[in-house]
Amino acid sequence: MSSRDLPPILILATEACAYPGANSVGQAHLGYPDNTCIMRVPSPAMFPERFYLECFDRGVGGIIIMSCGVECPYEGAYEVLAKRIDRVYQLMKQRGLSADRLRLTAICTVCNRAFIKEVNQMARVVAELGPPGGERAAA
Amino acid sequence: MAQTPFMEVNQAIAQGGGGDLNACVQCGLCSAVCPWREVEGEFLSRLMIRQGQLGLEGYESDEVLFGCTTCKKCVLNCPRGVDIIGVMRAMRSLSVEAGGVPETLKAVLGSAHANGNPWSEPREKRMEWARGLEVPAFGPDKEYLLFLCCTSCYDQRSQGIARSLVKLLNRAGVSYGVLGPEQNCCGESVRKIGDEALFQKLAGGNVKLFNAHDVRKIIVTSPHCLETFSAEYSELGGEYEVVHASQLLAGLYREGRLPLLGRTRGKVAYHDPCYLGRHGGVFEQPRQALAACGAQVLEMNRSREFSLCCGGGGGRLWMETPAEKRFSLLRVREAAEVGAEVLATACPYCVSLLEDSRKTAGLEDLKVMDICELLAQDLS
Amino acid sequence: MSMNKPTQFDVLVLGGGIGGLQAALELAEQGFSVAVVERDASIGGKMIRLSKVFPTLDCASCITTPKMAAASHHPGITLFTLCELGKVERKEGLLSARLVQLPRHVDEDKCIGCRQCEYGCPVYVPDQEQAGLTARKAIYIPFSNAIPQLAVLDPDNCSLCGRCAKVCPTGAVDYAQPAREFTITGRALILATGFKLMTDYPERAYGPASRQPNLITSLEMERLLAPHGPYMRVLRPGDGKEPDSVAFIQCAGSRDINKGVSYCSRVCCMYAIKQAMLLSGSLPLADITIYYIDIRAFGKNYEQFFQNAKAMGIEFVKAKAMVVGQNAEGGVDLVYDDMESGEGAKRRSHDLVVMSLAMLPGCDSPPMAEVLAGPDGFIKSVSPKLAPGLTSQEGVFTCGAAAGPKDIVDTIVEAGHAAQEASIYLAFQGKGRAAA
Amino acid sequence: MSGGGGQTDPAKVGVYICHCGGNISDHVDVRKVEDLAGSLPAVAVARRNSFMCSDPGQEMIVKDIAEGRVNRVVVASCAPALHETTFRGALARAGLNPYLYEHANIREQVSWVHHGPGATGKAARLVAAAVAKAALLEPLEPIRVEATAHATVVGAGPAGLKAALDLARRGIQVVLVEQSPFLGGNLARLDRLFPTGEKASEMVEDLARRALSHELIQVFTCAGIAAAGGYVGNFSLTVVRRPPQTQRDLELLAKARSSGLPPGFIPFAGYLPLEPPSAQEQIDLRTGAVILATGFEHYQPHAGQYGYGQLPQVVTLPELIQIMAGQEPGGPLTVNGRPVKSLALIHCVGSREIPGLHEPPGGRPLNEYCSRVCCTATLQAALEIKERFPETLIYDLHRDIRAYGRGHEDYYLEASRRGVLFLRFAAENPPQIRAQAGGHGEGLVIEMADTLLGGEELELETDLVVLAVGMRPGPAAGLAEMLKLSRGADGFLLEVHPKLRPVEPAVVGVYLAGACQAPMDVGEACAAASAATVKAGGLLSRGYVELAPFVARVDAQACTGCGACVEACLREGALELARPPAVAKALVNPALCLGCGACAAVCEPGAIAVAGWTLPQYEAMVRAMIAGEAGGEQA
Repeated sequence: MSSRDLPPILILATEACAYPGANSVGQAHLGYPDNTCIMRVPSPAMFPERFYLECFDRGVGGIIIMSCGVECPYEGAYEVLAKRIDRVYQLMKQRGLSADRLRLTAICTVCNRAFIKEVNQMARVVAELGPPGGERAAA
Repeated sequence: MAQTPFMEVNQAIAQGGGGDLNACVQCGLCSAVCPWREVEGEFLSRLMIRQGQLGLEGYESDEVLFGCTTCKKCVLNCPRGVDIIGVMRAMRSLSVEAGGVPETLKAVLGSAHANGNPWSEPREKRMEWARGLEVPAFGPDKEYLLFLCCTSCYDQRSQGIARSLVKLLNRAGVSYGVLGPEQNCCGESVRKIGDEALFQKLAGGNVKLFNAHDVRKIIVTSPHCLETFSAEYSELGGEYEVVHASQLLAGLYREGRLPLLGRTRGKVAYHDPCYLGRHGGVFEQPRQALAACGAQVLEMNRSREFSLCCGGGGGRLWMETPAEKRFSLLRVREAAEVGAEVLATACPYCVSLLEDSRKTAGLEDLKVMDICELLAQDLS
Repeated sequence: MSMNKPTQFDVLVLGGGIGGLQAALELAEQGFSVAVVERDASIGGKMIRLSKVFPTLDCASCITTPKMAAASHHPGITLFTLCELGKVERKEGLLSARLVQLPRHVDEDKCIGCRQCEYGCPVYVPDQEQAGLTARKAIYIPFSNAIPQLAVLDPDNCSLCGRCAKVCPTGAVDYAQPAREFTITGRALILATGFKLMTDYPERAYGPASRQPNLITSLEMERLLAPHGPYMRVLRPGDGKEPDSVAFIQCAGSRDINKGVSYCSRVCCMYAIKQAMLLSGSLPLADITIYYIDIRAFGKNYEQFFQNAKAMGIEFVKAKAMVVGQNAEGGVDLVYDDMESGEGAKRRSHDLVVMSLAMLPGCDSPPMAEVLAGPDGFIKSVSPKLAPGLTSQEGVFTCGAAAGPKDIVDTIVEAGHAAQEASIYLAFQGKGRAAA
Repeated sequence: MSGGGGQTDPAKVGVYICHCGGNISDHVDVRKVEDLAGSLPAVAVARRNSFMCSDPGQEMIVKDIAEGRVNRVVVASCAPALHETTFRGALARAGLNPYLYEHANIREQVSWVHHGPGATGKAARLVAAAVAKAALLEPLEPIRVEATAHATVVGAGPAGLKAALDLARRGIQVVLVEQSPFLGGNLARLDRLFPTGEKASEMVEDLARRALSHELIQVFTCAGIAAAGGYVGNFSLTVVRRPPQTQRDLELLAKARSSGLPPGFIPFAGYLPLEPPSAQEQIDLRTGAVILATGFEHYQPHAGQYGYGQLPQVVTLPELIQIMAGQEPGGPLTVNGRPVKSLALIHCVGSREIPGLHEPPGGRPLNEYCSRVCCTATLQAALEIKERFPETLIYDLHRDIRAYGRGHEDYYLEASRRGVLFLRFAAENPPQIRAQAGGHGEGLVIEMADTLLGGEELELETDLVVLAVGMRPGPAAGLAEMLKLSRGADGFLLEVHPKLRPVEPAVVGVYLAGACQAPMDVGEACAAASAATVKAGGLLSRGYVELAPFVARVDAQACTGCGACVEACLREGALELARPPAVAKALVNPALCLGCGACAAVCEPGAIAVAGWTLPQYEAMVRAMIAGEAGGEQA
């Protein structure tokens, strides 16, 4: 799959779980689309709503937040994150952005299959919807 | 209606040889490994022990109280090491003392009481099996007493075992002799049936007789005699070195004293008798003996300590079991399934029940034989 | 091993499982120098091989990996992997452990963990890290989160074809690497030698019926359930079929004075319930049954976990089940006495049956002659109430499953305790034990 | 640029690309990545090496720093878990702050998962993003919090005594606070301990004497914590001592004085170290760590539960133990003046309660947990009765027998062998107790259904019923509130994570020792006590606490004092609004901050950020990534 011309996918991967999980996928040499960029974060709770929207404004086609889920080492942060993402969905809706472009999921240090599944799914979404804003034009 | 536990029964069982009763943790593994599971039998050892623990009724039917064949599979598997056979025996004793004996066993006990054998045969005919054979009498010059199971003495099919053994002993030059009709049944089954008083009488008589003749070593044809002489007679002052025929024969062959031809052809499946295997711990020597006569020894799926009981222990030999509920029927079919031409074993009870079931199953091409018989046939 | 590792330490920790690592980390945090000696090619012990852990159901790797990484990066901790332990003796006041470093056939200092050798190797070998259900190569990195991330060559299966040496970018492969014997010393010793499963129980208890592919051990089930397991989903080993019914046999060797050991292995109830819950997640339609004698859910939140499992529809059958054979569809036949229903004995088949095998000491005998074992074979505690980590030898401590079956929570707490006792001992030793 | 800090020198980023011996360079055109990186404005040098982790590789970095070419470093190589510390070490060796380092993961996340030009493009993007972040990095220092080498242990049961002794033996000063006049806690109320058989009283005396005689331990009985504040290394506690008030304490003290105490041991009460205070007194403490060893209380059956409180021949197990301890040898067991020929022990009283099945009166929350120790304690009691009063008939009514510990199963087996009759009831069908009809409280009738007999209804007649009561959390509610500790649904104090941090509540510097956390036996409580003290000791013996620098930092210039961050903060006390004379500003307590960044997300002016992981840094990374995406090259 040539992902060269597709909008980039940003993956926010938690330092404790998902980032090592992505490395585990690498160790297993399982391929996934290369229009991805994984950023290591302590807790995605630090990103305000506008961060996500700005990413889309700049051309990011999709964002996957790979958190630790309930295993989050920062007590309470996951709940805060989940609530915030709900608000981001609202704002995306207002802007005519498809909610499919943003995913909140939990990936553990050895969740190879789940990782691949999430990335492929988002790659399909991005391929289908094109650059952010594409869905507005279509509508 | 709620029942009230009757702890006096519990205590009576515990005192009557079922001392392990309360050690049972009620896991039910005994019920699960019991051969009765093969034929959907009613008998559930775990439940019976539970009823015994609480002194409650419910186990009095013949098929339950007298269901246990004392094959010992449960005992070897019990996670708490409970002597389940002892508990069964003690529970039967309570019933037997009160006259609760199955009809078919009444005759057996009556005969053992009157004739010293369970077969309702006259005492004086005990040695008739030896007719026409050179069988020395036991005396101070003899190393071994040859003690024959009542079945080998009286049952026609089983007499062949005794006669074969004598031939083998004679050819090997073993120093042995027999005692006369004053011998009693070893009492093993009588005790398992629960008639402790009768066991004491039979065994007491034997111990007195053996000790009077200064018996030190005994050869037995039945693993049941093996068990009771070696494990139970010491309670009555009888200390003997007991050897089963198959063990002795394997040893004799190894020493080069048995002139076998090794000509036995065909596939022989060996059935481990419960009292030789699980009770006596004898697994290898019978197989060695079989190999000595040239047989190709086959193993059935369930062998050695996993062997399937023939159904004859614990008094069951004399009880009526419907054909479809006989373990021996499963066993002969198993032997046929592995392609055996001969089903060999080393116990008169097993021979008797397997032979019956072979006929029931219509397995014309399968022979049931005792190791002694196979070896005697192969003598040069 | 790297030739320039130190050989003198404050504390020697024998065993690089979760207990040993925790004890090592606590001591290193206090400023003591610690050696961790591990028999395997990677640290992490049993825990790193598990799927998820009870009662939180969090991923075992996610909890173990940080501790493994912390231990391997800690300046106060030196790891000795692939080291067989020889004798431990007290010499001139120091505890001295003779180690035999088995050859990795790979230079630790050169290997960069890139796996080129593994890809190049033409030899396939059943992978014991995946319960033998998949293959690995004759030269390989033990598993994805192994620490150290170094290749190891398995000389029993290597065909000496030379391909790995050829493709290795750093020239790390060394076919002729010898075993190396050396001694390390410490002022105190912590025995964290863990446990192993009683794998010979099935043959003893079930005889011929034990020899069937769909009758598996609890650790094999862990692999089947692990997200990075052999099939990445739960399939039964015999034929790759997705099981519709799975059963667990509890006390398989535990509480069994005839075929096993008399003691309770303490963790099996909980891990069976956990595995059952994970199974019902991955196979929502499957019937799951646990055959038990007593459910021993005694730890914090364990009982609630058990009740949740019941509420989820997992069937609990009070009976010790017997494995009697294999059915025509490859399932495992069991017989048990259904005492609670009062319906008597039943025969039942399950597509897959898991035996919750008993735990045995990881070492057949304590590695130091003067350290006593209890009648159960585990290291004896001389003060089980006040200081369970004290052994019969001064300066020698124990924690975790080395001193009896134990779950991860209790192991980690005991590791902290053993570390504290060792640190107190070392502090007094420094003062000539005046205050003792 | 925000996030505060006095960053002045312009960023000169050095980019070092690792071939990983072909692992990377076989799939990524490293020369091209090097060229692209070199063209980025912030980049001073871009270099490659076959193995960046090797000594020559690291030397390249050290040399560039030492010669002043580079003041920020990006290494593009394998996963950071493997070598981030290696390269930070190299920076430190070269005299550069190790946090001026950023890692680009181009092996596990590029060359091992992508191939062809796509791999090179992605590597270039990751490097560009890392450079963008690196340019914004600031030097960080680990946060040091001075710590008072002093610990306070609350509760003088076995865990508290053990914790105090552990700490003192590590050279740390300890204050031991106990609410009753006695030391020993619930341990003092036991007779013999399973499975060792040792006397509980001897253990209490030994522990108490050692604690009292240790020069570093100060014991306050009749004392409680009245106020608590501060944070790790620097807690302030107010200890208040009050004259004893409870009826029980007063009676026991009178008894003690009559036998010439204190000091000394009173059976089933504990060790009395000194005369209790006659007036209230207050002690203010500064302490570095707090160990909670507030233990448990026995569950008290509610009136009528299994006949308790209504039928005189229904007692709890702790009551029976005390009764038996006072019993003269010979004769039958006598309870409340009546001989006991038969008795029934009932398990799980106040434990393993199931919603919907068990309905305690008065809206008491259910005790859904297992109390862990009662099974073996019951077996032990049964065995002792069989030993001392062999004629006694004993029924044991259980749901499961949880003899889990080392040697415990032997108790179960031995009790069975000695004839204790085990009966099993279902949770939904517990035994019913009533007085025997026609009798005058002479005997009891127990109705129960035995699940081992397919639910057969049984009626047992006994002279006594003994309730194996479970555990309830000890009196720590007020203290938990003061220290802001969480309690679980079961009421016991909550740890952060049962495996990662099993003896630590969410408040740094506070530790849990023993049954305040969950039911446990004496050995387990003592082990937990030292697991707690090894943590506290590590912290206090250094005299300071070193915390990772990745905590929230406030740019006071930018802060408007709106307070949104304080509201968003997940850790109470980590953030507050300081009110200097002029304007309010957010103030971080780094000792309490989790570093989650929940504050950063709500700060409109961007005045607060997690050090090392700031929002502007991430935004720069996204921009760099997109730029790479758009053209593959940067201006």
